[in-house]
Amino acid sequence: MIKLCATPLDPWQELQSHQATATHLTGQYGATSIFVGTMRDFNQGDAVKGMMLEHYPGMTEKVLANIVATAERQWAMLDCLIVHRIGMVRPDQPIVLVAVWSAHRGDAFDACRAIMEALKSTAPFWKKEQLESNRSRWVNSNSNGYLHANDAM
Amino acid sequence: MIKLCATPLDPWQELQSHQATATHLTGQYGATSIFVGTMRDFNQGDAVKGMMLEHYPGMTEKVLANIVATAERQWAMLDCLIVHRIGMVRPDQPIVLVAVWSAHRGDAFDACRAIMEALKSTAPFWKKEQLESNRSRWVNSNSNGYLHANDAM
Amino acid sequence: MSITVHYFASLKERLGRASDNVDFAPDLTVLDVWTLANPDLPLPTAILVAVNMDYVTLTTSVADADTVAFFPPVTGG
Amino acid sequence: MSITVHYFASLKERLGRASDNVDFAPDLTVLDVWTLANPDLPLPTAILVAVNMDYVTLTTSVADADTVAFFPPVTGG
Repeated sequence: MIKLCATPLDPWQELQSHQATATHLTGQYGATSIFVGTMRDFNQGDAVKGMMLEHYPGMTEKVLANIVATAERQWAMLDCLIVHRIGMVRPDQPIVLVAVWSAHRGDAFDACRAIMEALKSTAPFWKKEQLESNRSRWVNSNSNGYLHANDAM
Repeated sequence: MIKLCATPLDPWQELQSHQATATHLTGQYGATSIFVGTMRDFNQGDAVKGMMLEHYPGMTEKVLANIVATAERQWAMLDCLIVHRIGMVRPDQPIVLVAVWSAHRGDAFDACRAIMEALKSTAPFWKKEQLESNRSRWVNSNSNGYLHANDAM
Repeated sequence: MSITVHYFASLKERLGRASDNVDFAPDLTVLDVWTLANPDLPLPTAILVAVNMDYVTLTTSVADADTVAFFPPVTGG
Repeated sequence: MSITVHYFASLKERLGRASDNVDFAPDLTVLDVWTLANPDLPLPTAILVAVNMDYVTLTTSVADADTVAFFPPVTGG
């Protein structure tokens, strides 16, 4: 299931209600891998007080559906949930939730991460940061999610 | 935080309450990677109706704390939560929750998976399955979590 | 008929408009569509292009009534 | 003083008991502890060993009052 939401996203509530209605999962799934991306209150050395998330209606849903279909061809997935915020997001508010259910953990871990990376690099969303200084700026590009904070940049 | 619990584990409730009290995370974390392991109602071709989880009190907590400390030396983690069931578990009940909070997603993804694999291979828990046939049997060993359902075994 | 052109995010702000219409002609590529809609502005670098909501390259041909979109690198998630 | 020995899971069931006490002597290895506690049973294959809740090998020496544990491969998570 793919959802865009213009109001604050509660990932735990989304997961709880999705699983409650996903009766095809009953007894079948042994592994759930979940990623939640959350807005921080700083970026590139500046205090950030908000972020406007623009998207391309229609193409966003199409790209996300293709990402899930591609992952389903590669891994043994039982279910997938993607929820992404649009509109104005505040620090500590979740931006994105990706969850994958599978029988075994190898598939869930790999599929969740691959979906998240594909989303970051191809789903048509754009962030405009509202700084504490009242300046605003577009985020230039997403980084590679296989790098770590400790890696030399 | 590391918890063993003898009663049903609600991962969404655990995540919600852990995050509500983790004030050191406020504004700092951009990524949460979560794994939930859940009991299935079949294993190795047999219907399973319950599973008794035995553990080595004291050593379990010590091993889990070492696993987290080792991961913290390798990745930029802001927080980690591990909750593991003990006692009698029924199909569709969660067995384990691992969650890692970090600034960026590369660290959260890698640390969560590494912690989960280390837990599966070294934390002193043992599962005894209660089959629908009323026979019971010990689970022999855990598989490699980097393999997939589609891989040749 | 014609080609509908959409712009998003920083590109939309830079152009000062969200969309254009361009008359269809045979053998029109995506890059031609940009040039017809923005005769005085070369296509900025690092711009992504979609036709009918699928990613394409600048040399992709467009058909009558297609929707073309130009936008900067995506930054969701 | 003495060495406390714990058994877990299928090994505990097989032995029919959860623990033993073995008299301490100098130069005792973990494998010696097993043999003193189970003189008629060779150590089964694939058994893991801990001393004072840390994993060790069979040749690790034990000190007086140590706690030694023998158990099958772990299957948590």
